[in-house]
Amino acid sequence: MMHLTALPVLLPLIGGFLLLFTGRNIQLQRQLHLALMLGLLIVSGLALQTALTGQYSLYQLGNWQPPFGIVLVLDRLSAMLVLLTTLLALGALVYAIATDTDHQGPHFHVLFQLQLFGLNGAFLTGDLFNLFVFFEVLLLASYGLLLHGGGRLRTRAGLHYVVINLIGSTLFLFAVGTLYGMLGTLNIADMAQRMAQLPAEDQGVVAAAGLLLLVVFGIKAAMFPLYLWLPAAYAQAPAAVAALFAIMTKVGLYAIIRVHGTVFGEQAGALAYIHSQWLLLLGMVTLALAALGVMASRGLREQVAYLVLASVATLLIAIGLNTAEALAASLYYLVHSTLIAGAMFLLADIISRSRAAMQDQFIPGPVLPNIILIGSVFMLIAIAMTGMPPLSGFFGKVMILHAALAHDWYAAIVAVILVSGLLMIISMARTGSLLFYKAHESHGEAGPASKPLAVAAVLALLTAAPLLVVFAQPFTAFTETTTAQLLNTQAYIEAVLSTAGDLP
Amino acid sequence: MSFLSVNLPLVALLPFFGAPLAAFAARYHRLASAWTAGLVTILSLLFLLPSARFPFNGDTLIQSWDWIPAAGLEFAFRLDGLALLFALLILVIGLLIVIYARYYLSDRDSMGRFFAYLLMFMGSMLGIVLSENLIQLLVFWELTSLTSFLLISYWQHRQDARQGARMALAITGAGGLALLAGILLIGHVVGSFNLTDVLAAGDEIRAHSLYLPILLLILLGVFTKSAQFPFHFWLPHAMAAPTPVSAYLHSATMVKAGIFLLARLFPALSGTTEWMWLVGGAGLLTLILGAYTALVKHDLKGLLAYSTLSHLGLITLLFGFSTPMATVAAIFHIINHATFKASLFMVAGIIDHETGTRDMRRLNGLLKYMPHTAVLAMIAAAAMAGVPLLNGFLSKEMFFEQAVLASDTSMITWAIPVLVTLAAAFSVAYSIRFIHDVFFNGEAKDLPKTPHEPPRFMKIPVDLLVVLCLVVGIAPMLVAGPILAVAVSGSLQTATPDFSIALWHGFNLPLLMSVIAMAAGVWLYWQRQIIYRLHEQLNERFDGKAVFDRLLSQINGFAAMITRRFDKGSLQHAALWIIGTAVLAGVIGFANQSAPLFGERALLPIDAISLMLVTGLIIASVLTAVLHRQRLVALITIGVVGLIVALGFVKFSAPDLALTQLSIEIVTIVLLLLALFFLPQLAPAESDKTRLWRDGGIALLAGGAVSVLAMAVLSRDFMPISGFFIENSVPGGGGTNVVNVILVDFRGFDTLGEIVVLALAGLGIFAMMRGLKLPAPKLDFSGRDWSNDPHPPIMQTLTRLLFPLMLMVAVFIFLRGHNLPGGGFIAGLIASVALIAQYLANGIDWTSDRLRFDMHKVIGFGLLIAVMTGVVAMMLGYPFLTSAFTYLYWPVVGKFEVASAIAFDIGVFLVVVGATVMILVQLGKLTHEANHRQQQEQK
Amino acid sequence: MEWLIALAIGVMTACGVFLTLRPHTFSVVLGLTLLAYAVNVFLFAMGRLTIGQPVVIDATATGYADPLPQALVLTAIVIAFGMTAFLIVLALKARSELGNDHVDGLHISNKKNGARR
Amino acid sequence: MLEWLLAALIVIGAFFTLVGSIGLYKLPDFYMRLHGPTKASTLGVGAVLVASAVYFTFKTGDVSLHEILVTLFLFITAPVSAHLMAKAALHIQVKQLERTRQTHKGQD
Amino acid sequence: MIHTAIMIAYVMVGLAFVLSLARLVKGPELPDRILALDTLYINTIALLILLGIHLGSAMYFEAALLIAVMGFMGTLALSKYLLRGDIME
Amino acid sequence: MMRRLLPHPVLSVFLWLIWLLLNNTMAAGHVVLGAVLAVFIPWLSSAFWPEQVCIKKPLVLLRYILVVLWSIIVANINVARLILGRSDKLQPGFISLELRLQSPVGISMLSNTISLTPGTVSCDLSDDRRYLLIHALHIDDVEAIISDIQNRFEQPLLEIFES
Ligand code: NA
Ligand code: NA
Repeated sequence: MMHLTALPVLLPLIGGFLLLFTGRNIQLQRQLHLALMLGLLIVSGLALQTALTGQYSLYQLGNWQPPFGIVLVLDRLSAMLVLLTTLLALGALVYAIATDTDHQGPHFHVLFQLQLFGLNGAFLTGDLFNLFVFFEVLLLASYGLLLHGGGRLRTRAGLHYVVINLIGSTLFLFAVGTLYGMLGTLNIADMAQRMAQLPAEDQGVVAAAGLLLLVVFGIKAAMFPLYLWLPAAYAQAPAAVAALFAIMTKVGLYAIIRVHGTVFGEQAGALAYIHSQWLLLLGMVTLALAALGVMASRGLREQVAYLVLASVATLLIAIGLNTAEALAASLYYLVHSTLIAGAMFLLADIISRSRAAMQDQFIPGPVLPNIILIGSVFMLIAIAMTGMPPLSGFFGKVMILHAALAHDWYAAIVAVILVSGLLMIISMARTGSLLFYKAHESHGEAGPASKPLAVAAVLALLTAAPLLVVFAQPFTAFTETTTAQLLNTQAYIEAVLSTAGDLP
Repeated sequence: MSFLSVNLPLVALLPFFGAPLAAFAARYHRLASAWTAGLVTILSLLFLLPSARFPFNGDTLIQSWDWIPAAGLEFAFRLDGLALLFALLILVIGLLIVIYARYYLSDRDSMGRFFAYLLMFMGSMLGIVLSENLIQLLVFWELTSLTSFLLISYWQHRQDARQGARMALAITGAGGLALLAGILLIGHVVGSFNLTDVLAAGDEIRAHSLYLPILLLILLGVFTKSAQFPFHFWLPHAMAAPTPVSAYLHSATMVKAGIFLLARLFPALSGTTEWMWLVGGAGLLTLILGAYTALVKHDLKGLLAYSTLSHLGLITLLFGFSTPMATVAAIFHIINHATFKASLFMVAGIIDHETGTRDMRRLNGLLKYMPHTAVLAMIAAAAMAGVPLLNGFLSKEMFFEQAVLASDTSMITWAIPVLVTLAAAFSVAYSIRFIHDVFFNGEAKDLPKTPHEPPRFMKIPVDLLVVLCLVVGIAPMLVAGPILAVAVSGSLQTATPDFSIALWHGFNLPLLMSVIAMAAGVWLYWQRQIIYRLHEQLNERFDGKAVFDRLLSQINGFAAMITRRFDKGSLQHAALWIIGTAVLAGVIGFANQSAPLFGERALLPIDAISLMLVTGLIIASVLTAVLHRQRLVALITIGVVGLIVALGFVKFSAPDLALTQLSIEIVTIVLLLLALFFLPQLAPAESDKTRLWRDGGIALLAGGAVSVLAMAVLSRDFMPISGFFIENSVPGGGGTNVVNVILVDFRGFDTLGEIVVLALAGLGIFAMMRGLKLPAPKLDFSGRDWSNDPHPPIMQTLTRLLFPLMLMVAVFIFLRGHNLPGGGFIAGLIASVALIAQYLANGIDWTSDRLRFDMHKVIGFGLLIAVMTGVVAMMLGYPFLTSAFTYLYWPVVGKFEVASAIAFDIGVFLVVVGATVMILVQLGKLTHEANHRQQQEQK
Repeated sequence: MEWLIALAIGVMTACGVFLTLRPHTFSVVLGLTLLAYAVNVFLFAMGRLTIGQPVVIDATATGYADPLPQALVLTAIVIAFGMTAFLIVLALKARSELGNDHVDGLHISNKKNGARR
Repeated sequence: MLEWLLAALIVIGAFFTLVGSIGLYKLPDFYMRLHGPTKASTLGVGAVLVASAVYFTFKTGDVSLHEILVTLFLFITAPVSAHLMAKAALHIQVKQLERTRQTHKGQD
Repeated sequence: MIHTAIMIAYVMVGLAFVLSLARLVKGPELPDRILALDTLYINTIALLILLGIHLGSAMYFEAALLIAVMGFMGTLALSKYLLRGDIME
Repeated sequence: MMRRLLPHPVLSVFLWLIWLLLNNTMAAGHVVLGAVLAVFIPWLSSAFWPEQVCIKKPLVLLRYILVVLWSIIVANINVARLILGRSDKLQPGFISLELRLQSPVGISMLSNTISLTPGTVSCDLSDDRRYLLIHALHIDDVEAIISDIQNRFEQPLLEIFES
């Protein structure tokens, strides 16, 4: 099916304005939205199935051949991320419906769908400026979602988030502009091709643009020292939105893998992989700071935000290692951390609601309804998140560590990853102990029990952790072939530019 | 696939499957979970036993499956002698513990939870000892940390239980991570994580430059788990656990996991000086320290805990000797210690259970209340003290012998036998204390309960273990010889050295040492009050827990300090970092390449107009920055910047841009004015002058960097793809305005995204506005009343007059867009401005009454139309957004073009109008409501 | 001429950065607006400067300006407008909920710190 | 001849534009300065526009009259601007030159 | 001839531009600055038409037209702001 | 029917002319399109034109426009002299003028004309719409200015809109 590549982008767009026409009928919106998500799930699955053949599926928008027109490129990586986004979004949406979050302000469903439009667009586009546009789409949607429902702290976090991202967008344009000014093109594959012929005297400027672009993606990916937007934004967002945001940092990482990995790939000569060592270095700093942040958090949601930061930092390190093994490991860890982080944000909200007045603050609270169930789920998620065995976080980390041994800085990398892991374990043990063991009737009234559907959403996302362990073999086989495809820049260039020259 | 090729994983995993069953069973009956746990343990044992013949035949059974080849991880199990011994210990003692615990737990304790945890722990331990793959071993290793956390904190309402559990988790967790690092390095060196390969590569590992790091990391794991000095302090605090847990974890299993690993990796790591010093040193220190502390503890379980430490030190020291015979002694003592210490813990549990206290200063003369228990305790304690006829004596003798042997090898090792004897003396002393202070020594002092014998079945496990102590002590080779032999061979991975364990070895140095230790032990116990006093004085200084707590709180403080210092919650701080990093990134990127900054492209000459425009631009920009505190002024000056930018676009051949910029400029001013109404008119002066200078500095730096960057590009030639657009604009896109054709056709997808952004802004603002309340300022910034003429009539009349004219212009700009500067965007903005002018001049009510469009719908339809043009193409079998155009001829009208891109542009137009008007009018309504509220209040 | 434009971009950037780093929302909005101008001009200039060369196909034209950056800037302008609008309304919301127009909502942080110590 | 006419129109237009700005710059109070731009927007821009119309008419051979529209729109909008600015200035009591005369006609 | 006239006109309009800017800088009061902005719009129209004649391109006309139609909106809004604070009520 | 289709015929003619001017053409296509728009746009915006504007004497209007244009040229020259001369010689002043005009359009036209002719700016309209406040750059003779406005501008406007 020729349009399959475009459907993951078009479906949420059409869904978005269909939802706009439903007015204020919340039930209709929910049903329509769930139907749309189901459709998207099918489309994403089919897209992944197509990608599994190992071919690149191109979609020439407007029937203009690349590099002139905008092209969507579906390969294993983009297909995987689209499906991942859909799964995460489904969990977040169900939770939002279960907790009536969608009812707390206008346009939740529209913004949600358009957020997916932006995300899937960013994952599929093969054009750097179009990537900018999709970044803006997903950002503006995320602004709306983040502020959904209102509240003082949320507003403040939103303000910071918006301003920082506006600075980021400005930097993005500077970088894209420079790259266009030097390379004369916007198509990523074409840029990569032109990098091969870049005269030596032009390398300095292109390198500057490349690192500037790294800063831009670094903001999204929450790389030190650019992550300051993250803790408050994630901690203050409505839970369902925070869960969906688990994919937001991954967009930054994806962009680095896609854009830098291609443009500054092997063919770039002296500029090949100029970004890698910075990713590695800054990833390590980020991880250390994130672990300290987990430790220093004053509330559960803040802590989860820092845990997300830590997982992103781990990914930065893995990507910075820049070997096939490390990249494959990073993809495994990416899927794991996205779904688990989503689950954890939802769970934090469940806990926070149940603790009533205490919310998610680290002070002893009342005995929660269903304390055994919630406590067990918390423990499992904490284990997965901090990278303890036997859940997926551990195996992802081990693969990354294994890959790190080939690097010159292996001692530092291993030390940072393990020590920060320890700090997080200690912190999470303290948190669990406080929330569940210290809970007592004397600490006030508990809130109402959470709806089964809400808990089900958490559990559904959480199943990723054991599944990724049990099916580690086929899944790592997939990440390996994905990485192989990813590292074959030449094939990507040839595939994207294969039609260049024929007029439509 | 036969049973014997899959049973090992089942042995380890069965308890995990059993755990939820046990928890679930408790729902039906309290005891059902105990039965489940017992049956699962027996089942596991039954699964294991058929394979026991392999080790006894000298074979190693390996069962493995691929898992994550990338990380060298296989799902692989191994059964050799060592594994068998430990698996048996875990299962057999585990079974006894299950029986014991069923009676120990009170009605208030949740049985389901306990047995579920216990089974998970058992599975983890089995996993450790049965693993063939080191990573997998580590998985189970960490699982023991987690499950023991759950077990230790079982009585979660008790603070000491929570803290003890967390400390145990922190220490053993840390060790586990070190172990992971060590294992990874081993894998790096050997090229495999499978024990078969690793154990065969001992020489390779020892010769490798990474040997020392590997050793240190592995030992960190071992020492933390086995509570060796200096990580010993967590163990006593873990005694807050229910006694069955202590009996299981801290005698036979968890603390033995470290010892197991020493035995396991013995062929790979032992034999070097580093090994001897590190392993031996830690063992010796722990041995002495533990023995001493055990004597001075008044808590029954405390005594046992430190005694355990001491015995683990003993075993460690034996491994440190690095000889085959020492290994024999070590493994033998592992068996012995497991039996007598488990029984002693159970006894302690019985006493605690029946009397309500464990304080030996209160417990006295229990003999007459529980004689049976007393006898059991005495035998087990004698074994601990190393009294002949009991198993403890035998392994202690072997240990003395090894200590003596070791002392020959180098200079200061003479100290080893001496210290070892001293430790043994303390061991005798605390063993006596355990018996004398509890069962004799006069009458008990105000016990919470009246003691009596425990239920029969609570004693049966102890009976069995005590019998084992005796049997082994009397006929060691018969009872323990075979399993010891295979275990040693499994550990050494070579043939077992010839050994013979007998009660009587003749008069030799070890026997003399035993005698001295006995005598000295009695004397020490007799003089115990002196030691207690001494200890009291030293107590404060050597508290491992205090050190740990201090360290943890320091780390916490450090974490908080760093986090709050970097994540200040300050936007300025965050922005400064980002901008600084961006500048730095550019500079570094450039500096790392040895390329010239500027190229050699011929530059355009400067003309007067441009010079003037740029001068104006700079003045206005700087003025905005300087006068920003006077907000209205800054708004005016920024308007000038926008105007000049637009002029610049015209000057440099970009009329479309100029038109867009001009329109946006005006809308922006209105927008900012609407908002400014609610903000203070003057920003307060900033008190922090250094910050101003710093920001000024970074601003100049950023500006300079951007200038240089721009110049670096502008001074070079490039080969853009734009020629394609110019060539294909008319034939392919049907329009002569290339910019517009790019927007609606070549890159229509960008434009689609862009109108979505605009729509989102509108919707987002609409959502944000709901419930937003702001007080309207009653007076203007200089304190005057506002004018009372809301809609000056002259403005009203003329603006209304202008409305159709502006719409006409909008249509004009729209229609020509495809061929000449203009298009949907600009037309949309003009139409918006026309509407906004009406709102401005006539007021919201008046205008809204006459404008009956819901802007939501306008946006929706705009998007719909834009998307539909793309979807129609899809239906015709072309990619999304493929355009089509044709020329029609109508009479009178003549030839004209019809293009699908125009439809797309209509969509753009509608979204722009809808979003812009919605945004501004929403804002306007805010003031409207605010004023309205105020008027109501005045009434 | 290129120098002149580069200078103009630099000055706008510098002023924009300075304003973005101010502590009150309105200044930040102004700063980001200036930055948007700067980057738009920058992006536009990346097609190189041309005077008197159209972007409309015309038989008499001797050459054409690079139309692509122009299209990009047009997109960027509109997006920047949407963003600015959103931000300014958010600033109002912050003013309403936090009670002041400081970017960090000063009262909140004061209260919080006070409670914590 | 045409050239001369064009040149004259251009210079006249520019001159009045300049005069407007000189007035804006030099006159002593706001209300007097307000008269400056109205000059520029009428005769200044008007003359230049006529020049443009003439120029393009003769250059392309087709009558170019759309310049009239600019003037038309300016004639509608510029006075509104001036009116509102003056009204605003009066409202916030911008200082007047002391010798400003006040005449009230028709009250009596 | 025309060329010379245009050059002279450039200088004069340029000077006008600069004088308007000077008023913008000097103020002293808000209406003065609004007036300066308004004048700059008018100057810009003149400049655009001049450019059109100079470069023989009709491309500059739309910009001038747009300023003529919409340029007053800024002035209107700013003045209304001074009068009422609330510009859309 | 006709009222609803063509609510403001004058406006429609006016818009049609503007369309042709905008496109700088008399091509048949634009003549038709312009006519369509000239009907459509007033229809679309009719709500914004609450009062019927009727021009009673079109010829007077034409003459009025010429007069205004001529006044503008003359006044421009005068004012240029004033501005370039010494500003301390200038005698500025406010004049409050009682209006005879009553229709809003008429008043607006007058105010516009006053502002367009250099040397005078209409500053304010009293709330009761009876007085127009005018600022004059230089006053030699108040009565001359007033009678000038009344005779040259207000009188024809009265004829056009209110006769
Ligand atoms: Na308003
Ligand atoms: Na006048």
